Amino acid sequence: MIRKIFVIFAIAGLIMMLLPLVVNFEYKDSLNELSSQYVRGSIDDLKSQNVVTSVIVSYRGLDTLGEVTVLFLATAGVGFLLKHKKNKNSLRKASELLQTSSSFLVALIILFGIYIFVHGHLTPGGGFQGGVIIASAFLLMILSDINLKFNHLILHLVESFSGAFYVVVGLIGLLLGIGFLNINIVPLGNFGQLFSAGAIPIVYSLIGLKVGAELTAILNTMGGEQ
Amino acid sequence: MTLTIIIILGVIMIAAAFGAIYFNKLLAAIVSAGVISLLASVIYLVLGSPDVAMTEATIGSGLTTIIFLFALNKVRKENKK
Amino acid sequence: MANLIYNISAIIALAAIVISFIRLIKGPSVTDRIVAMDAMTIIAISLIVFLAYFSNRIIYLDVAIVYGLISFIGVIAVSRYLERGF
Amino acid sequence: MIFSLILGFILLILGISMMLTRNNLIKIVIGFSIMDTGIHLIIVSIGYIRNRTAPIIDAAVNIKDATSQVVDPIPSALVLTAIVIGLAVTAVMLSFIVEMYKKTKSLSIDDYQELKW
Repeated sequence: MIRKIFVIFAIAGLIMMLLPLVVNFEYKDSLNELSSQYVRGSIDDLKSQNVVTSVIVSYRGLDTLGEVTVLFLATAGVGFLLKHKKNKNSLRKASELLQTSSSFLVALIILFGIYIFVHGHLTPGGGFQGGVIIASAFLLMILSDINLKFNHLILHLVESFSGAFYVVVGLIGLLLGIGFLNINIVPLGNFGQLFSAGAIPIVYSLIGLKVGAELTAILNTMGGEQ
Repeated sequence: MTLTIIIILGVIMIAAAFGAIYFNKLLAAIVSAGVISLLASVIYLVLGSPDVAMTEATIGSGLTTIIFLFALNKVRKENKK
Repeated sequence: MANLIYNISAIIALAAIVISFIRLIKGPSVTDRIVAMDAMTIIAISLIVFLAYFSNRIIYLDVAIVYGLISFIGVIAVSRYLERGF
Repeated sequence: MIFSLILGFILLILGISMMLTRNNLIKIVIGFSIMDTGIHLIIVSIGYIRNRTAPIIDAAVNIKDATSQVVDPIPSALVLTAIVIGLAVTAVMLSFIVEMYKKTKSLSIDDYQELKW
């Protein structure tokens, strides 16, 4: 009884705290200073069509490096908590339909994921979305084949090399004297072409490979061999 | 038109959240929470951010549901042992 | 004229999403709910295509392709869970 | 847009009340993920501006006049990273729950009283 009263008080306090956000809401009619600087800079300085991509990779690149580190820590935590012990599993095999169609679809889904993160500066999407799509392709393999064993060495090698190359791309900018994670280390192309926007496609491809390998490791630990 | 889409999808999302609270079966609650993420990505598209819509479509309605199912499967296996 | 037809079609898609949601809430067994969620995913793809038309951006269609490629995996996962084991 | 802001607000309240009132551990994590969706909706709808389009500068947007035609890109970038982190946090919480279930064979939060004073 006491507990219910406390819960009701906590929720009422939260509503009181957040209500001014809704009541005093007013429509904006123009971008603020920082946002319009980002939009102009993305067109003129970085030659990148997608403004969100240039905010994530270039202007706030250090935050993205930290975020990828947090994702790596989460993968390590899941792998540490759920040590899987191998026993002979007596599961039902997947149906013939699922096995045949998944062997056909996995290659297509991986190809689409690579398209998403290579075109991250032209269309919506990017490293995180492409990595998740690649991880879903491997998830389809886990679901369709009960005797599947991933090669952990390849998974770890892809993950650590893409992370290391991400830091190396940042350090090259420091070496040339233009700042950490500056994308001007590769010549900027023309606006709107595939080879444009400096090092943004390279960095986003590395992020995509890293996120794909990490999420595959999480899914394999939680649902694979056990 | 976009206003109609937001209002109807919003009512469905709130109903799905109540479903996630009050369903007794865990599997039904997980499916209801997946529906919330599914419709949220359409609303992100109305709000003009297709990047977030794509992320929510792949992560929110795909991988989160599957990770919940994996944990539920492990719990069920422990129970059977 | 074309705009009116697209408006009516979008309203029909919204009605379809409401009806399949009622099955998701009522459905006595889990299988009903899974099938209802799959139907909602397909109708949501059509809503995304309508939004790409209304806001005049062809680039939104990428989101619809991602939906179509990814969404069926969730249904496969729940079905594998229901037949005891991944 | 005010409607999506109210929707995100209601989802946030429902998620927090679900975390506080249920006593099944997996339901608490479901409440966390609903609360996550609500917060992301609030942040994205603060950045929306009426009659404007997505911040991707292609043939549909005039390059010379781009700053008066696109919505705010910064909330999108923030939410993009927050969603990925939310997935990782959910995975870690669920693996903790599986480990706790191995020890005590119970999913109810009332059975974990070791840290209660």
